[in-house]
Amino acid sequence: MKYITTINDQEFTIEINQDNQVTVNGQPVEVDMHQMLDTTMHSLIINGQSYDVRMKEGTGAYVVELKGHLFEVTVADERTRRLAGIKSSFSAGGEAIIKAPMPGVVVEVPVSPGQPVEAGDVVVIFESMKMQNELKAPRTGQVHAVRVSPGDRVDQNAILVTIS
Amino acid sequence: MKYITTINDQEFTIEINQDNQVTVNGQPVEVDMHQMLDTTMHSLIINGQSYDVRMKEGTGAYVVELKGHLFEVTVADERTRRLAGIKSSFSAGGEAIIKAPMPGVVVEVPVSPGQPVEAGDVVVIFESMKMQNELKAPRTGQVHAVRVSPGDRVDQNAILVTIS
Amino acid sequence: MLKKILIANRGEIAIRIIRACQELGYEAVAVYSDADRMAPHVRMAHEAYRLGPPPAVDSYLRGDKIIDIARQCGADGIHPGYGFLAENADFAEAVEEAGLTWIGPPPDIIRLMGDKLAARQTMARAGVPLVPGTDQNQDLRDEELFAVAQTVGYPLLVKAAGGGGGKGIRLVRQPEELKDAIRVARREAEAAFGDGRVYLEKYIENARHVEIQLLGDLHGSIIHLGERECSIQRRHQKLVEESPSPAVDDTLREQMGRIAVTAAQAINYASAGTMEFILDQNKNFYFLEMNTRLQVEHPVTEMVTGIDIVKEMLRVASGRKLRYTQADVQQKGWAIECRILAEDPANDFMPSIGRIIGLTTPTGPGVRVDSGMYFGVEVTPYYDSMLGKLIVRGDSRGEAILRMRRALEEFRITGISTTVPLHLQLMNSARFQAGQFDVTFLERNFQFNQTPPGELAQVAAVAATIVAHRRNREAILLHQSQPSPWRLYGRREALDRRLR
Amino acid sequence: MLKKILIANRGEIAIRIIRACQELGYEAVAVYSDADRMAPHVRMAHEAYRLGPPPAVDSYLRGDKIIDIARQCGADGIHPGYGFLAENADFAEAVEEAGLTWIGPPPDIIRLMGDKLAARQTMARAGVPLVPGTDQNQDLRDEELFAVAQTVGYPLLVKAAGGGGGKGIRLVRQPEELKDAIRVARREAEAAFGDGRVYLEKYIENARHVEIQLLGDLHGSIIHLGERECSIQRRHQKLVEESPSPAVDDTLREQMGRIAVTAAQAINYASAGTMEFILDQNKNFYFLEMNTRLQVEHPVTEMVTGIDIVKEMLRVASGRKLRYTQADVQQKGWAIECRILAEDPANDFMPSIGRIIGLTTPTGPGVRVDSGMYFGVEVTPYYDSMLGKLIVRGDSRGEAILRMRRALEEFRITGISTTVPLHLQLMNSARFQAGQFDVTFLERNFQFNQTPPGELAQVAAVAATIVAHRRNREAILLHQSQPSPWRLYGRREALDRRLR
Repeated sequence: MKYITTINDQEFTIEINQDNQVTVNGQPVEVDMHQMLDTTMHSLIINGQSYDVRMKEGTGAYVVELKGHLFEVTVADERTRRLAGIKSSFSAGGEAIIKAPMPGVVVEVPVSPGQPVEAGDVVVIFESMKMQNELKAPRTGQVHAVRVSPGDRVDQNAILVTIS
Repeated sequence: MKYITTINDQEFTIEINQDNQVTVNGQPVEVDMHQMLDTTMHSLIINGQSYDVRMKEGTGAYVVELKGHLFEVTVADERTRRLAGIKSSFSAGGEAIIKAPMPGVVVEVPVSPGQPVEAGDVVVIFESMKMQNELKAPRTGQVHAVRVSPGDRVDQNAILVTIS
Repeated sequence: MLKKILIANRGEIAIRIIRACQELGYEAVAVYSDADRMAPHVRMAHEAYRLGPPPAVDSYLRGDKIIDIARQCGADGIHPGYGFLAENADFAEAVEEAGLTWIGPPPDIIRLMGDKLAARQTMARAGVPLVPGTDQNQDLRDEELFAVAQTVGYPLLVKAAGGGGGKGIRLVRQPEELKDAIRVARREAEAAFGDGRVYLEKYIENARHVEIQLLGDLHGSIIHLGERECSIQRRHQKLVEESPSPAVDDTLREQMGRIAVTAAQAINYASAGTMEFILDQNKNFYFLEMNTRLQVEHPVTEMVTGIDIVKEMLRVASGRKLRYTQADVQQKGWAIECRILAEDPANDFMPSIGRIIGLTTPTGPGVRVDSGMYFGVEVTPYYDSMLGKLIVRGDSRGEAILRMRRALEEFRITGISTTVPLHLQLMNSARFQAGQFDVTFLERNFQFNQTPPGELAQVAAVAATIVAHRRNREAILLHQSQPSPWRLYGRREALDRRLR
Repeated sequence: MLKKILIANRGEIAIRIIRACQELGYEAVAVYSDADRMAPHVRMAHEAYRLGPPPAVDSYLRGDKIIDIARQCGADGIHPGYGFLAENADFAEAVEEAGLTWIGPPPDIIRLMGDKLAARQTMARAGVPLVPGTDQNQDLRDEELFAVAQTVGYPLLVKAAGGGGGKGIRLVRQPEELKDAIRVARREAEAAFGDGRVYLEKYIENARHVEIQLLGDLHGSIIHLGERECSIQRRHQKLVEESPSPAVDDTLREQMGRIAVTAAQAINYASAGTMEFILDQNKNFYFLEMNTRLQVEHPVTEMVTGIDIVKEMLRVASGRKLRYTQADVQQKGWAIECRILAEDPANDFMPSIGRIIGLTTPTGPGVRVDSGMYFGVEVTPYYDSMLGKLIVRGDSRGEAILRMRRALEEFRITGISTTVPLHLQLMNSARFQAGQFDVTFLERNFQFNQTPPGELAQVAAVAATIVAHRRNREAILLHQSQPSPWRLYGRREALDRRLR
């Protein structure tokens, strides 16, 4: 089976044949990989080099942790690849949304609806893990909506302020 | 629900009511127990005392590991107990069987079929984990069968020698 | 004599104290919030009692409830650890009023040193050199601070008077930044200590943060255990500490130690405590603040002096004399500590939350881990982000750095982001290795490299492809019912062999 | 200069050596049998190569294959650890002939000391006191041994000439037991060393086993690192070791150390090695054997001297001089090691096999774990039963014992039986605490108590009943499909809360 595997903009052509021999971009490599009991950890020996690899399935991709580095890897077999069209992608325009980066407490909201803001202006002061973080406007615009008040306890990804 | 719980010959009457209040032999105890991620380990706080309890289901009983001690615990609810008759038990007579206590290699079999043996006589010398263990006749009798030869690699519980 | 100690804390420091209790034959009592029901401090203690819901104000800050529990379970002493109630003089007083032993310095010293302005005045009187700054021990209004700033000169620091630990500090380089900095510092100070008072201090460029560990008993003996180097910081929070300091020689150590001991004697200090100093490039040192409690970084001192600070705290609290004189204290070798935080070094140290689904902890020669982590723990946003500490000792600073690098490579934490990769790169940086750094080093002169080495990408690609390939095969070969993780694992293992 | 080291071993000692390599900046190469594919030594090394099927003769004893791998992967040195090929002089020679560095003493010394009869003669010439026994360096027939036995006197020991480590030893109290003992000893010696030669030694009653750690370089320097007390044994296998020994004072230490160093100099010893002695009640000591390799119990010496024995072995093997003189060596504090074996102390130390399904390893101040265990490992009958070692250091012997007890309580290994409960009871025994024991203590004077404290039975009963109760409820509430262990866990957690 032939796979096209992509990390960022780097493509690897990886072939695994019937006898489980592996080639990478045409070069044969000696590979021995086993899963550990915790099921996300794998021991990989590739051409004699030993690695512990942790793997998690993300949305349409594998997140691979290797020596403290994270890689987002997409794997497509040739057939899937041919069938797949060009990905539709969101247009970047429209509203800018300031979300809670994690669960926490809103300390202060120094803006109100209708107020003009510049990129970098503090729109929410947010506390989590005993640290205060200033959340800033990602671009210049006008505050569209303020969804929270000081003292509110919010979940991760809760929408706090929108800028139009 | 009322349970009769037995450890060796000690019986405990344990009642768990609708609101999950627990009494042991009529005495109320405060109990809080949670399972850990590895599913065999539980954290138990009983009347303020904190214990790590590991639990495994054996044949008809729970094997409980607590502070390095092992307990075999059988739990019966009242109904089951009433229905259950007297356990049938094997008669202790007949053949004595010498089994491999674990996988290993047979080093020597100093007895042969038909040979009379006394309790304590060495019938098999068995090696495992680099140690030689002498397996002895549990009682006086006659060697009935020798199932292995020196050099044989055997599995745990493999029958090595029988004595009639 | 103490027999049963309640530990009014959580995480690694609660575990540290439980270990000391067990090694002294005392019983240890844990308290916990609902978020910590399965935490190791609860499971390692002899007894454990619930405080309340996860937020600290509802649990670990409930001094009233903690004292009630201590009385009901028959504890005779309370150790506060650090943070939470450790520097709360009212709580310490309430503990003593309840007839329990407070394992820390006398409450009036906590109160005195907790007010950073009062502490400055007291230390000045005891002959300790101060950083130039606000001298009045009172709540200055913004306008008064603007006036003082002109005498102090720029750059300067706006600091919270109500408490320490890096909270409510702002650096001001230009007069026009002062107003905003005071506002932000007051806000943070109000939130952290319920006290919006701030004061000003001259900012000393290229300075190091060096502190002296003190230990005193109730019979008037006070000794110091040498210094700790704590200049590797971000956001005024320590990240790496070591003992000794590469910037301190025997003469300076003796001088700093003597001044710290004299000042501690002047206020009748007892128990463990730390005097923090700013050390400038010309080896002048200035009092920063005094921490009237056990500190996060105490293990580096333990590793080089061989003195168990927590056990000594417990001993002296029950009235026993210090087992050591100043002459007994010797620094041997070199120790380094890395704080393992649930923060993402690749993303401006943004806190990271989630479940730890994989954990391998380093050990072996010269390695110590003080940690509250466990397999399956859910890291929540309720408490501070420190998960644990990795401490190593070597014969020399070089050996300690190499050992730390080895131990960091063994540390495998998955499920959340941690500072482990940052520490690894730090240990490999030439300036850290040379000992040439000050408190600004980490934020100004150190670049965290986020691009992984190229050859690793191919390894990651191969690993993911094999998993995808096996997944395809499994879909064909495996049945649907999955009776237990163990059986599933066995089956996967067998399949791995078949598919190899 | 060495750059890449192949470690011809497995388990905790392979990991110990990998750690030393990493701390010196060397690359480490692991080799493995099929039983060890997932073992930590394979996963921690930079490179790993398969040797063969699980049995040692097909894998870790395949010297030819190991040398081939070393050459092919470009390793420049081989460290044998202990056991397997560590004292195989032919292998050491083959390594050197292949142009690789042997990390151990010269092969001819291994050969000389491996023959226990030749070793006795050599040591006698170097002025080391011997236990009275067989003097001829030749293969005595049974009849000749019977004759010698009459001169030696009873009780006596029948010992294997071909190797040490407690294998092939039999105690004989009465002349009529001699014949059988010789037969059994020959058989065990033949199996263990391929050499059925045995010799006789007077058995010294109430003796301790005390050994001296030696360290030498290739430039003629040899030092000793003090003694280790190894009298806690069963079946002539050490179970607990400590340094210093409660039976050795400064004078005796100096005397034993000097004799050991002189003898080692006489044979031009280099690398790490150990001279084992029998110490009688009157402080007379007698040469037992010399181990020409790193020893299992080396960490207790490292913990009190601060010297990393494995790193020194690697350094001196590459031709560097010892970094220490005798005057640098100081024992500071007290260290104890407990060997964690897969054996059941409640069942005559019967080896225990199975999968480790739960593992919590102790850490914190003064604790070191050298271990090959990991979550999910299958303990097989192929190799020896030692899973790892727990080592602690304290300021005093008392502190070390209390710390060991604390650490043992933190050690949780489930799925197999281990010696942890035995060690706990041993640390609590008055005679161990008093330091009053000899080599017969564990087997003769120590009773392993198998009856758990009564109050624990009720706790076990409650725990099992709650699980049974919840199981009943779950059967009603839970659906059948179980998509992943994680989701299952989450569901159980939620259910726990509901059922509480």
